[in-house]
Amino acid sequence: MLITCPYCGPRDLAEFTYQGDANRARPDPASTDQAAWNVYTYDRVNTLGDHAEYWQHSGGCRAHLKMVRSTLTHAISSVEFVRPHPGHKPSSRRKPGAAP
Amino acid sequence: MAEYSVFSLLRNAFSAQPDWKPAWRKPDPKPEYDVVIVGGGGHGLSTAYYLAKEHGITNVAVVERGWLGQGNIGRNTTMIRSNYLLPQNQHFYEHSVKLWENLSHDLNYNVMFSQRGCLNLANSPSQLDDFARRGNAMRHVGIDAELMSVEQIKAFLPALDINFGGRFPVYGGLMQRRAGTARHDAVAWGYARGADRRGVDMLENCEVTGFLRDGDRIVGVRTTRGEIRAKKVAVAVAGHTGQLMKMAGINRLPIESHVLQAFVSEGLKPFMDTVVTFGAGHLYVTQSDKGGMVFGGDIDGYNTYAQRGNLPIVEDVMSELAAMFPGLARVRLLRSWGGIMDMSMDGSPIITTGPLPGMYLNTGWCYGGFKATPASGWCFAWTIARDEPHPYNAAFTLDRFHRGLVIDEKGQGSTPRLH
Amino acid sequence: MSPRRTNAPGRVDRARSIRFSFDGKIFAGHPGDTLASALMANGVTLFGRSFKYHRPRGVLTAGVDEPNALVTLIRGDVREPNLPATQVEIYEGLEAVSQNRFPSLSFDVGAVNQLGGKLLGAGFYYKTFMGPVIGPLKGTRFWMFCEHFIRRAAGLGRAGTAKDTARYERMNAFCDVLVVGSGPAGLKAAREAAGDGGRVILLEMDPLFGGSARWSGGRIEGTDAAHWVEETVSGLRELPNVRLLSRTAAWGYYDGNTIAATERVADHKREAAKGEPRQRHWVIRAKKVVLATGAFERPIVFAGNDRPGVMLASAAARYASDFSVLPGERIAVFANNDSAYANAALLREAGATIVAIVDMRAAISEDARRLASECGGELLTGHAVVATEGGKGLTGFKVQKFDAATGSLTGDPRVISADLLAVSGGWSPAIHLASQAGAGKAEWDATLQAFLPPKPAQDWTAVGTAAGDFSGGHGLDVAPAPVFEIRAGGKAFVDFQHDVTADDVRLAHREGFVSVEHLKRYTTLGMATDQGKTSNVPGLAIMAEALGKPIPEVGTTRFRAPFSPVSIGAIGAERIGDLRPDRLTPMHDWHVGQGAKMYPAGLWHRPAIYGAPGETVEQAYIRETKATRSAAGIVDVSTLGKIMVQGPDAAEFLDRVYTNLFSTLPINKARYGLMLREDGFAYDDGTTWRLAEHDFLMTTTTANAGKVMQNLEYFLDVYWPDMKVTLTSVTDEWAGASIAGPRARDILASVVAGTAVDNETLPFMGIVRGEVAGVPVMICRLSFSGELAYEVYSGAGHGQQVWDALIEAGQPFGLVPYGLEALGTMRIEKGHVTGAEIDGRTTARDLYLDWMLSKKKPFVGSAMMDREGLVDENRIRLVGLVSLDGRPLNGGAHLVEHNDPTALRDSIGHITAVCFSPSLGKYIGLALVKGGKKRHGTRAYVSDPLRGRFGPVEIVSHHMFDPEGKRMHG
Amino acid sequence: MAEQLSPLGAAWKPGRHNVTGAAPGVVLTETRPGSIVQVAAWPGDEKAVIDAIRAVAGLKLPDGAGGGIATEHKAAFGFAPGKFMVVTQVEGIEAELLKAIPITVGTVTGLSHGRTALRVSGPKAEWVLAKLYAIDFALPAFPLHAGRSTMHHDVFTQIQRTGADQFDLYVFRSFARSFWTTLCHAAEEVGYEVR
Repeated sequence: MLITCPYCGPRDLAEFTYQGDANRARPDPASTDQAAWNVYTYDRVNTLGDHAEYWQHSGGCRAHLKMVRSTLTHAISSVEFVRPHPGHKPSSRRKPGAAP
Repeated sequence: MAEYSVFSLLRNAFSAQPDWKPAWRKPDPKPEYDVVIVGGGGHGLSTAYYLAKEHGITNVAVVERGWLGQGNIGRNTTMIRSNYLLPQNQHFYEHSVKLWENLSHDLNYNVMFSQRGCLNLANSPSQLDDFARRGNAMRHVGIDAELMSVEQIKAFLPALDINFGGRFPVYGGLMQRRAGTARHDAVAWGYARGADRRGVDMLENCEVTGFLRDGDRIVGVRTTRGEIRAKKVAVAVAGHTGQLMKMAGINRLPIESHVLQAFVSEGLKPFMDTVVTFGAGHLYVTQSDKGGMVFGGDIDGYNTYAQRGNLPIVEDVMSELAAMFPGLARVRLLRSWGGIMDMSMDGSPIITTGPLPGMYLNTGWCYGGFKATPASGWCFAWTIARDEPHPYNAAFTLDRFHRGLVIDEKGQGSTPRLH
Repeated sequence: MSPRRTNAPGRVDRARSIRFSFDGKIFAGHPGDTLASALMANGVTLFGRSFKYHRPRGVLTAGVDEPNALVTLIRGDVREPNLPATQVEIYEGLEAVSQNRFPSLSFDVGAVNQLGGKLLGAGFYYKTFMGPVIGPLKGTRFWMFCEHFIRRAAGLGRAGTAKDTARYERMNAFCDVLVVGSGPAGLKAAREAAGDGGRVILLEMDPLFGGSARWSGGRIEGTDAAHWVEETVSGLRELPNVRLLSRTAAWGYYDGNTIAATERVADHKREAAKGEPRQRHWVIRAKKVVLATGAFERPIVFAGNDRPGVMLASAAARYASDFSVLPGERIAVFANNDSAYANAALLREAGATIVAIVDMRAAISEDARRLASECGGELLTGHAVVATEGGKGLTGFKVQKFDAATGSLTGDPRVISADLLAVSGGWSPAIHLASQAGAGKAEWDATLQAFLPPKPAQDWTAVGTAAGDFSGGHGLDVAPAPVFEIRAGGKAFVDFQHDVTADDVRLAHREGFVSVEHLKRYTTLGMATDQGKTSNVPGLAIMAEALGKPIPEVGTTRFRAPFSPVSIGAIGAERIGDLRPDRLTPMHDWHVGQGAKMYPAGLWHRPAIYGAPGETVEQAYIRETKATRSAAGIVDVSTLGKIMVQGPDAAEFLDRVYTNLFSTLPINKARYGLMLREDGFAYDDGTTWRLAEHDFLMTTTTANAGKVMQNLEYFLDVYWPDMKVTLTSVTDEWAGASIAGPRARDILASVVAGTAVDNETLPFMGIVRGEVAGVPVMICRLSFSGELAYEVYSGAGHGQQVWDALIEAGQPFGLVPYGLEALGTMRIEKGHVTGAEIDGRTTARDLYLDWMLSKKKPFVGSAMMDREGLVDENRIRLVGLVSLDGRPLNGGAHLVEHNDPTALRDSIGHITAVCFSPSLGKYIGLALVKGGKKRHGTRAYVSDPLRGRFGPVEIVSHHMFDPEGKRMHG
Repeated sequence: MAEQLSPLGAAWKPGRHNVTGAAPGVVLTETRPGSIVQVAAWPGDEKAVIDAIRAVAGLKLPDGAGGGIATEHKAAFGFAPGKFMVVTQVEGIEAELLKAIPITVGTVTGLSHGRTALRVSGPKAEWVLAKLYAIDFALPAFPLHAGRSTMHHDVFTQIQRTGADQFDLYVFRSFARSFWTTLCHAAEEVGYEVR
């Protein structure tokens, strides 16, 4: 699998760590709503199809990414930084034709 | 239906095999059953078998969307053991091993359970302490376990590099002699045939598309072969639990579906005669009766329903296997495949009544589903028949997570990829 | 069958000779030969024995699809089993042996299995060997007894136990277009892609590029095909944007257009050059993939079709034209399509006599008829082969009139004498990689009677015969008569290697194993090393016929990686012999130089003891501990995880992740902190030092450093993205030496410049900066050992100088270096917890660390830590233990209340850590037991059946030594 | 101040190894810079940090992910969102950057001891590095002076291209010796010189 890190470009799966389901809302830290904490901690939607999830580019820039990826085909339809980086500009991409 | 024995085999061999009939019937669905079991995998089939055998409930259908045993029962690395740390798992898995020990006779079907042992190698002193804790815990509930010294291991596994290339020396190992392997497909076929002989209907190519409800209560299933009503509906669909339960309106469960890859090498003359695991990485390997080295490692580690893994795990597993058995570097990988694991939030299974009235749930098998097959069906059948769990599966509830009564063998918390 | 070398042109260089051995006999071959071609050139026709029945087998194919001719290569002590002789290039001194036979290939006692043939039909294992239900062989015993022999009879080659000394390497590559296969379709695709200016990689399994176009004749783009190949390949070689890789098999198609391929770099050499890998594992990420993987010819299922001398027609022609080996003198052809006629012509051209062409079809094309008459020999249309004759080699075969529409045989069988039967049952496109790549199913083509690639789910296209386009070759119609089997009685093989016969397929049908996966699993059809390349479609066809359904309704199996078997070493690549990197502290060489015994700790290596000659581990750690408690000791703590937490929100961040408060920590002070997981269980502990208003240095346990860092990054990025905090791993920036003991302060005072280290300047948990040996250091007074102790941090590059200076300064004070064992001893005496107690299942309360749970703020885990399962009174909790029988305790031993060594029951907990306490003069330990503190002062028994130990212990407080902490505060 | 000791120890074996032709395929060096400093900007403050690096080190970083600049004695490159590595031959640049970058703008973290700088140069540099890292080393994909963060199994690495066939690698110090051995091993095929 290749994941296109918004900072580093397309990179091999081996450089990434799955950080889990992004369809979960962490309750307010001060919340004492035990049910909400339980759901957040243990219960998963386990989507078949396009799944929102977190990945860390742990073997690269170490940014956490929020992706939408199909759990059927592994096709990735979107990748973005979880933590906004307003100053970020993608690097210039490779031109074709260079020696392999 | 002919009883299987060496005599019937001989008689048929010299008379053009006339007695061999289908191992199970291919009936049409009846409009209603006492119990409908969704999922014709190992656990669904064993549940049907024990419902009939132990509880006399034979008006049962096993509903399978494809062909029997197409899921993880035919995709695993065939290992069987009860070398668990936590008492809840120990009692359950030991019950399973005991059922395994008599399964071929029970089913009149040779499932080839071979008690060649399971050896966990400790690659650090602290790991050896952990294994001692586990082995002693096993001994205190009546399960066999022994520690093997480095010298014993060397003699037992001459092909092993006892120092793993000098990087991870072996400090000893935890051995369960009664552990072993079985022929995975035969387990599915044996249970199917055994249940069929007791009157259970195997409904293949019958995909569940929804549940029939009476208020909150589940009263049957809607399938591609029509509606089937049932007094009780039991779900044992492993990696597809989440999808099925969504049809019943349950949108979140303490389950994630992950892919686990498994591998087999080309056939070899006997190379080793046990199951062995590598403590400093994650590798388990055995040799099949056909001679292939059968092995696996970690799950790929992300949610998926695709029975297709990726390359990094393949590379990890091969490097660990070659580190363990350097002579295997020149042996060739024959085939790889993937199965969808229902990874629970504590690494332990769920066998319970509910979550809706009229429904029963069996899931969360993580890496451990194959070895559990007999006990899973046995306990699930009990739970379905009596509407309450057997003491063996009393702890495997759905609410244990919220209550903090987790059964966390690895101590990793609610991160399924780490279990 | 009497093959011989010819003078036909081809790849074999007859000017040079190569000597090799097969089963101990020396043969000569030439560069360009495979083991199969070289042996055949020497008249060898028997190559192996089949898996189950041990039937004699020859060569069926000329390529990767070979099911029969498997050999083991031997290089010194290293064995490489199960290689198809058709894939092995010979080299000087090559040593090959045949497999699965005893005592020899020509006389194999295992062949007795043929007599039990019907008994050993599909599924026979499942029906027998259950053994008696009572008596000594009940349970699994009888089966295991039988299994012992079955295992010895099964298997193919024998693996070695010697370490493979070869080198394997991984190579990463990127390209715009990857072309797999270098037949005309692949070459054209590569040429076109190169012309577009993109980076192109072309893979070819064979040593030579060009596929069958090199030898099969015909014309491409108006020129002779072989010449066209030569021109095109040399044109591609000149282009800077094209990489050509021969001997490279693409075997796995993974997500993201990632292709795994294995290059056989040195397998064809007597010895690899220095630094050269035997095989290179290519991982290629391509924007687009062109699959020009060609097609496999299929055998026909008929009685005796496995006899040596029955060969695929294309293989026979290739041996004749490409390898200059005529596989037979008197050759007959048996076909259901036109392609075999072209191959017959090639065989005739190479000098064979074509005695007959047997075609199942009543009517054949004009082209075929013309080729047949050129070949001479009899043309028997509307006929089929019903049996073969000969012993270990073909001498002839029987034919009968055959109606392809009904499958019926009429008339009397007639014998035709021949030494080679070249068969063609049609062609199957090599859709393996396409099938691996996609989510879709292969599509059945009724004309070709074959599966075509599925719809692409990734960016690839299939071209040429792989896509079912056979127009580019000799131009003959390869569409076969839809006949896969001639039913005339006798063993007719579908899967040659696994000895699966047509009757086995029908037995599976009768027993209800009718879905394709059941068929495969029940009969083992297609599960052999050739992965069903020759058997897949015929097997399906026979099942389809039995079911009365069309083939596509029986289905095809999805192909899985690898396409053809790949060395485990190649995929493990450079990690073979170097599984994980070593992590070394700056003082590593010093420890080793001092004779320290090193333990692995994750990837780190840490000193366990610095044993003097003749000293046991226990003697050494007792000595080290005593010296530390009485004078001073020094230990390398560089492995502790260290994370810089910096920024305006750093203090607030720490308050959220730790259970206790850090925002109140003064600058130049440190504090012990505890982290929980989200689920409320204990996670990790360590001290965090406030170096400046916005700068904190967090330490973690050695084992959890990476996990904790990742967890902190997760919280920062995902839940608190607005916090201004930078997290940086500085584990490797700092060397750490912990100096402990009553003389520690004196030692520091004698060596540290630029700061005082007295109690006032450097109180407990205080931090000062100074210099040691001219090197800047940071000193924090904190203690894991319970002694007056200091952690001295310096830049890692200066770690050794500082260590040396401390050692030297310590000499007059009796300073000793100590290792993990003494470190463990002192922490056990003090009751400090580590990973053995914080094992992911314990809570802060279990460890009596609940005093650290702040009630003033929420923190990670605070909402979940009070659930019923976590506060249960029956949980196991931390205690100390003292051995009452004066014997050592063992980690992992359990504790019971009863005093009965034989009653293995009712464990109340287990021991987490043990040592001999020099301070107490007793064997002590830490344990987690039900009830915890409530048991202080009571007696229990260690029960350690694994190590045969049972004996009384007293349960005490885990603070076993200096509970008031006078020493460390002194 | 005392000299920093190399972590490579006895694994450092100067001279030519398996060089068959006139020149080695690659030259391997430990460059031992005086300062390796990580500078991180708060989201939105990248420009201020880039300006500070220019003011202090005289290095003008181009915009864009992984952008870098290198001269003979110093270099800087981006390796993560808002994060930059500044490397100079002279010691003490950390203190100057600290002065120039207030906590309201970002953070400065000294890594002069924690990272080991290794240089791979020569005609086969791309080939040898491609054995270890799953990134595209071709010049158009990895332009001159650009930076990359990647890993070789467990060894996290930052790489800057400092020449057409020259790459500077920054690895964690504790892994340096093991990694160096791996690097030499990978270079053996093409012949290498350690200097």
